[in-house]
Amino acid sequence: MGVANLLENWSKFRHTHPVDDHGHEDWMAYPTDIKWAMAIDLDACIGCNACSVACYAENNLPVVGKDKYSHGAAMHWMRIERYWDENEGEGDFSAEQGARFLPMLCQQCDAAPCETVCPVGATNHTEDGLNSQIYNRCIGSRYCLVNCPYKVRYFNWYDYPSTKDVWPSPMEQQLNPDLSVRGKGVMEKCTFCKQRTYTARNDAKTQGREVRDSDVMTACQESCPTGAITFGNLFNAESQVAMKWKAQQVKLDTDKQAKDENPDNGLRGYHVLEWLRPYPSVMYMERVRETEI
Amino acid sequence: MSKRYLLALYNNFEEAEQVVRELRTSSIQGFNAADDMVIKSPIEHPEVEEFIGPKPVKVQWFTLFGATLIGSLGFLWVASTQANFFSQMKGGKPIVPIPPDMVLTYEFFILGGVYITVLGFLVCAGLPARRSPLYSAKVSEDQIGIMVKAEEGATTALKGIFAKHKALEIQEEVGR
Amino acid sequence: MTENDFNRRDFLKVLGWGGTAVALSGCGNTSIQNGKEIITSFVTPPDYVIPSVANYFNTTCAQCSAGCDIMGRVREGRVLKAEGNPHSPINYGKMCGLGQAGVQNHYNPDRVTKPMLAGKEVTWDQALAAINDKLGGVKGEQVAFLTGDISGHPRVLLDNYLEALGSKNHFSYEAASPAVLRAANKKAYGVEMPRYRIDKARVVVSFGADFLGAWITPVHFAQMYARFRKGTRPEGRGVLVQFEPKMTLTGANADRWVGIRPGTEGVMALGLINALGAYGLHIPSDIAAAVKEYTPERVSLDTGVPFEQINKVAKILKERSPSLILAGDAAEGYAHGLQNALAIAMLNQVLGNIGKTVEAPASVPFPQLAPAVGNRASLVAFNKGLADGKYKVVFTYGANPVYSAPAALKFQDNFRKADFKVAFAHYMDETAQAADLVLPLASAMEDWATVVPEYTAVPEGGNSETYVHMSFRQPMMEKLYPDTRGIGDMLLALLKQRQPDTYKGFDDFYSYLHGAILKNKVALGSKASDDDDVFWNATVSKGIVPLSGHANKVSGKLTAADLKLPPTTGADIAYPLRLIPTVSASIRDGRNANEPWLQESPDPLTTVVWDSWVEINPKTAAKLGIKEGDIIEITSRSGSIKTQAYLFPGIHPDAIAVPVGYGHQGMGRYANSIGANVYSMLDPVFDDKTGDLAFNETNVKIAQSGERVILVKDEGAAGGSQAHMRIAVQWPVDRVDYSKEV
Amino acid sequence: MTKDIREDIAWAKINQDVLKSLETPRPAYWVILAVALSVFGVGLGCEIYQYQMGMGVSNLDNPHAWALYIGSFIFWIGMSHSGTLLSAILHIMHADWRKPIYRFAEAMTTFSLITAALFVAVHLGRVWQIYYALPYPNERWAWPNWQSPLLWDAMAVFTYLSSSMIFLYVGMIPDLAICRDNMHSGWRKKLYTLMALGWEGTDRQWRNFRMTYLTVACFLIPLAVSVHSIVSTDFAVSQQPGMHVTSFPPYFVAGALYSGCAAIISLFIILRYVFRFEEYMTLPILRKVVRLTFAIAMVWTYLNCVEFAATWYGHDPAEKAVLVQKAIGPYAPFFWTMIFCGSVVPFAMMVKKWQTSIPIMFAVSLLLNLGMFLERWMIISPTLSHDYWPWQWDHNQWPSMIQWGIVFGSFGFFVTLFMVFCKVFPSVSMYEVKEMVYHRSLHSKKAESAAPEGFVAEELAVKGAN
Repeated sequence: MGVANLLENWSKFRHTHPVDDHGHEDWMAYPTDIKWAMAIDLDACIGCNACSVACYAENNLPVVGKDKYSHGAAMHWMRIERYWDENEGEGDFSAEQGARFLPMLCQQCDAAPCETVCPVGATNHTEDGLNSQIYNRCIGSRYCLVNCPYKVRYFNWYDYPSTKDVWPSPMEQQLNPDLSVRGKGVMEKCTFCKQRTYTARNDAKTQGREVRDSDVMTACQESCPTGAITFGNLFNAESQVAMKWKAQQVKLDTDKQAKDENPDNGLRGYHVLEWLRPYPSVMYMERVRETEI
Repeated sequence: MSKRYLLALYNNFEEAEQVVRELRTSSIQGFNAADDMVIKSPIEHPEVEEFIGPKPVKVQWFTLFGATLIGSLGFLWVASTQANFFSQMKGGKPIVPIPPDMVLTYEFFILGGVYITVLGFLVCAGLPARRSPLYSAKVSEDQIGIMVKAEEGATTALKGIFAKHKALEIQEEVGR
Repeated sequence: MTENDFNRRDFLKVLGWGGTAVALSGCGNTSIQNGKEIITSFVTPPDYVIPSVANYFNTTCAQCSAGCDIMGRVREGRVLKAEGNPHSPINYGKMCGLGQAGVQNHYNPDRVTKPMLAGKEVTWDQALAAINDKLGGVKGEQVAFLTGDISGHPRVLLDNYLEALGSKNHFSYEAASPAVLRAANKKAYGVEMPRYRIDKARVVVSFGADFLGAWITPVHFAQMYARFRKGTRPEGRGVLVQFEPKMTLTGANADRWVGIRPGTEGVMALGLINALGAYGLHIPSDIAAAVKEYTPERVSLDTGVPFEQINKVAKILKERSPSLILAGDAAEGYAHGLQNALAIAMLNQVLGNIGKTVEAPASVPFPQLAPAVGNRASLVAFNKGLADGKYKVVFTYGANPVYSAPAALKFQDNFRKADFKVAFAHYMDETAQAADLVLPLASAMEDWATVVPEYTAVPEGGNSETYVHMSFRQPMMEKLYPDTRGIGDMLLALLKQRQPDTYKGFDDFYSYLHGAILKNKVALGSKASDDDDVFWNATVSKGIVPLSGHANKVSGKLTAADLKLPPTTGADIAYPLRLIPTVSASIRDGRNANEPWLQESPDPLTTVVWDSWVEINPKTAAKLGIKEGDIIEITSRSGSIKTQAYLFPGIHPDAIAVPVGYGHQGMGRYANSIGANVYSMLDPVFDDKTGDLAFNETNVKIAQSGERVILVKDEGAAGGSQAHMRIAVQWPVDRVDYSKEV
Repeated sequence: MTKDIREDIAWAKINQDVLKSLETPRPAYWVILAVALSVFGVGLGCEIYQYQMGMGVSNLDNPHAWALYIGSFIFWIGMSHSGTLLSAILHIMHADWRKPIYRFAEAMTTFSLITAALFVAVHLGRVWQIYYALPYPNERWAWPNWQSPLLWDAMAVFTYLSSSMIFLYVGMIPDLAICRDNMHSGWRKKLYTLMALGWEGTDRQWRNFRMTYLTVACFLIPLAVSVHSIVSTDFAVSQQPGMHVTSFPPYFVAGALYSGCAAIISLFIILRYVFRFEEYMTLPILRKVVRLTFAIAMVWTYLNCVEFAATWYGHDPAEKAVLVQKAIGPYAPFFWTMIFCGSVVPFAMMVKKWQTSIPIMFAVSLLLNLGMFLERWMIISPTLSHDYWPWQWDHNQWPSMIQWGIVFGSFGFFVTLFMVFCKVFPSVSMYEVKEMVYHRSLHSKKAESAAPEGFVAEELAVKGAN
């Protein structure tokens, strides 16, 4: 019963996970100690958009067309942002050192601003450290989008499945049956390819072992021509992503990384907007540029 | 033996007050001023309570009870629902976060207060009720009514007192 | 199987193994029977089909000519997604957005589904009869075949067909192809398409080679680039310098992007040689003499690049060896394109990169299978032939000349002159509309083929001397439209009209291919004793067939005599700006314009979607009072287009850039009249040596049309600004400690 | 005669005059009702279209996920507050001039809250699933997320709405009894009889009535304050620059009272005309309301300055950027209109002559409400167009006609409900006006001469005016 449950577990429910870097030991909802995380090397990213298109293919994202795109209805869960070096003065850009590309996807924050504000609890924290979005539960108040500092949540402003030229026959045959096609009035966002991670997790579980890097790749990671994206289980010390985070001394639950503490330590790992303390699960590694040239 | 109802209408509170005072001082056989007398007025007139004698009001007890009960129940309910669905936890937040629950508890507190108070009002004021046989529309307009309940024998005396104070009109009716 | 030697060679040619010693195994025709069984559709699915579990089938990407090896994710008999084939030496399991969109090419609602004769639907028999009947009346040389890049067994059949017709008119046309580069490479290194070992280089200086975006084999180069950038490799993090008038995707990733005046790339190259000499690099005396005049001052005057910059580049080239110098579209698209390319190749020669970062590829052991690579010169030749009325019956496949030929060539009118035009078409594109007979192509995901990529990448541990490979293309699913046919099947059908006896054994292209592969299985890495089916299944499921090719040599063959550059011309007064048609990584030459994912995926640099645009340097725009979103009329001597302006810092003030591939008329709902077709307004200027159409030789003037639109782009109101926040952070290399990285 | 009070309105006459309002209003009433109904119809049409097509037709987009709907929601909730102010706060303060006007003010509270609740539905992407926000027990153990300010809103608004409805009803019982006694037949008679609960005005009923009314009033005051501070947490609790402002709760409450008082002035003037209430809704009362409004206007202005100053000296670049955006960006015209209407126009209420000038005050009150509507909008859109993420900045978003249509429709909805109420129920509290004149007569009897001179003068002036 609720109250008994409440009293007996009071302290446990004030759990620190997932803000903490480790799974909560007495958290029964954790079959395996999984915390999905990502590392994106901005020096390797060439901004080619392959990840974005792969995301369209994997996650049944609708193509909204020019008019709706112009009204900010684009549904790209994974978008490539292009920034310029700025000289003094507004909008005075310099292309001398090329452009800076930033692949922006849901950061799967561990203290997600979007989660707390949803009136119906349609977006929650999963036991594997993701920021879930329950389409069936969503009533479309869009508070999560308003409160998302990265603006990586996308709302179905129209009923795309029934909209002309979004999936004209036979294009609907390409839709991925592993996940739903969202109707109007629902918020959606990057899920770290939940359909893939869940399969991997269950396989590992049935084989009674930890999830390995070889088990799962997100669609964006799989396609990335330069391998700029690393994805895996942060709790598994052997995983590439864990090693990268460790090498960059990046912590999940800090608003200031080691490289900010001491600029000379040669590190380049950081979280975007980390000073807002959403504790993102995506680590970016700074773009590097030659000084001799 | 049967009781009789008398209703006398007056122009203003002064006259009504004198009548009441006299009735209370007078010792008429078969008529108890403390219980058998009701003042009907078109407006709320605190002085009435002074001359009609002490009559306690109990609504505030309902208020106290309602506010505290609904308030605390509200909190427990909210907290236990939260504790029940840890499957919908919020990253970085405790399952049962106190500040939001306090906000809600506050609202429950007021909700209970208001609802139960009004309930109390209906109970204490005996509403809804059928109107008494001697109801006069004049009362809701501009006249003060004094309704008394008395033994057969007492009516004449009462009528006398009413008339003495120039009652605009005296109605009489056999009680049930 | 006859013992007659001639017939034997003849038969080999039929199967594509001509021109080489082949150990023929067994009698193939039994396996053809198997073939028929295998391709009959199943009543009960094979045991590997488990509902809700996806199967992956290896095949080859058909979205561009790079020939990446991919896997199709197939579930319940539908192909859902394309993934890279991890064993591919080209793309190492990776893919570009363009490749991903292949499924939309397959599932496209605007595909041609029925043969159409003069606009009316006909049966295949009628269609083939029509061709046969037309061919009856013409001589062999009056038949011409225009294709895009084509290789493998489809090419074998094509060549056999043309030979059967007695025609030599096969024109391989690619609107965007490094044709001039091939010529230059042949001259400079002795091979047309060497292996560029970006991953081995410490410095890469690229003259407009967009090897990350649209150049030759981008996904492969992106892989090499990733290794080249790794600070953890022994050579340390590589440095990329890009000289080009309009920033390409590669330029956007350069450590230093140098906006150079259009056409002066060669000058810059010679200037660098000169500067290198000054830094003490040994330069052969004759060459030194030839470049003497290109002093940093003069070069910086011609190219508009500050000479400190030139010296910096020379310095780093001198200090860090090996390096790699690339010449790309931007450098070769001129009347003096070849000279430019040669001057740039000379840089590799003097820097001693040849053999280090410029490697010799092996050539394909079976010449018939080797790719017939496209260029623009062939379009010119084809066009001339049509203009002179030499061709009565023409076939087009994998090319859309009516759309992509400059209006000045009057191609459309000339095309009409041919009596009978047959288009093997996937969409009702411009060429198909102009054709008399349209034959519906099966998509690459429904069809059998073999592909031999032009650029030969070698896997780890592969013998870089001799490694070549052939990739398989196999159907991922049943045909969406039963009346569509693969190019192989069509050619086979046409061949049967000509030489029924030779080809009667082959029911369809599958059985032909099946038989051909089995015939030569020893050369394809199997033992004669192996079971045919086992071998076949293994080969097809691998998807990649390594061949041991003929080794080649590369060496610096250039002399001072090759370093002739025309004097840099001043600005054209009437048409002051230089138009640079850009080939974007996704839309490319326009053949993929009807795939909505590509239309909706923003251009990486401008983030514009669903339309074409013109990139203008903010300075130039300020001078002309142009704001973003102004509809600009761009006028050249050969035509004019209207499109929306985008102020772009990454372009030389004397140049404007418009992406090709937009402005289709027809083709499909997603491409039709989206944007403007910049091909149409190109001036007919040709490369002096190769005769290739020079892309960047069009001078234009621009004017506001008065209209103004809000640009539909992903970029927000802040433009490329980070609003003083640390969002996409940049760090100088000497502050990074790579020893700590994994 | 003891009824010869200076305010020589016979109690019976009070009954007649007010009851007349239930019978035959001026024709203007029907005009207003018709206009309101048609406006509501337009809004309804737009909503149906939006329901069919999806939220996109309102031109909301990413990042402009919120705009006029939430703005109007806050606006309507805000308007509700002054009803409580008049009925509860002034009741406790024994300000007897509130008595003739508090009834319609309370009705305004109720109906504006209903209108606000309407916007919750209009705003949702999947309104057909709105019940997910209700805490009903279910097999999945899925409850609404109590941490969400939106849910606090729902809770607060529900409490407020029901409480003020009850308050309105309880306070109306004696008057319903009067209606019951004076109606002769028909459905209305039945209705009043039912609703009067057999009220007789006995001393027992009055005793408990007084206590109840006082208690509920005491509850309503903190409730009203909590409601709008909770609404402000929708923004204050969020993370966005320009919304994450500490001073929002008081700011919102002040704004609420402000717009409410302005609305009261408008409705005061309308009712006064259509129901011929000149003798009850007298100009001195208008003057008092106007003065009150002016005071609140100054409080609001002050809190505005506090917010801007805090942002400016806080040195949070993002916050500052939003402020600058408001001042000089695409929303500048609306921002400055809001400042003008909210902080400049009120000074018109300082001019003594104007305070009692019907047309001027009507215009002023409308302007004030325009300003307050813009204020709500200016909290939402500039922030969303210029928040933390520069890549997603969007300065070109503009609400579509659908969105505007629904907002206008809400005004029609409100006015319809309000007008119908005033026609069916006494919009002036008869028994309390009687109390008012009774106590005044006592008062003036006690101290004939001690009556405030100014007051006399006004009253005479008013008599002249009427």
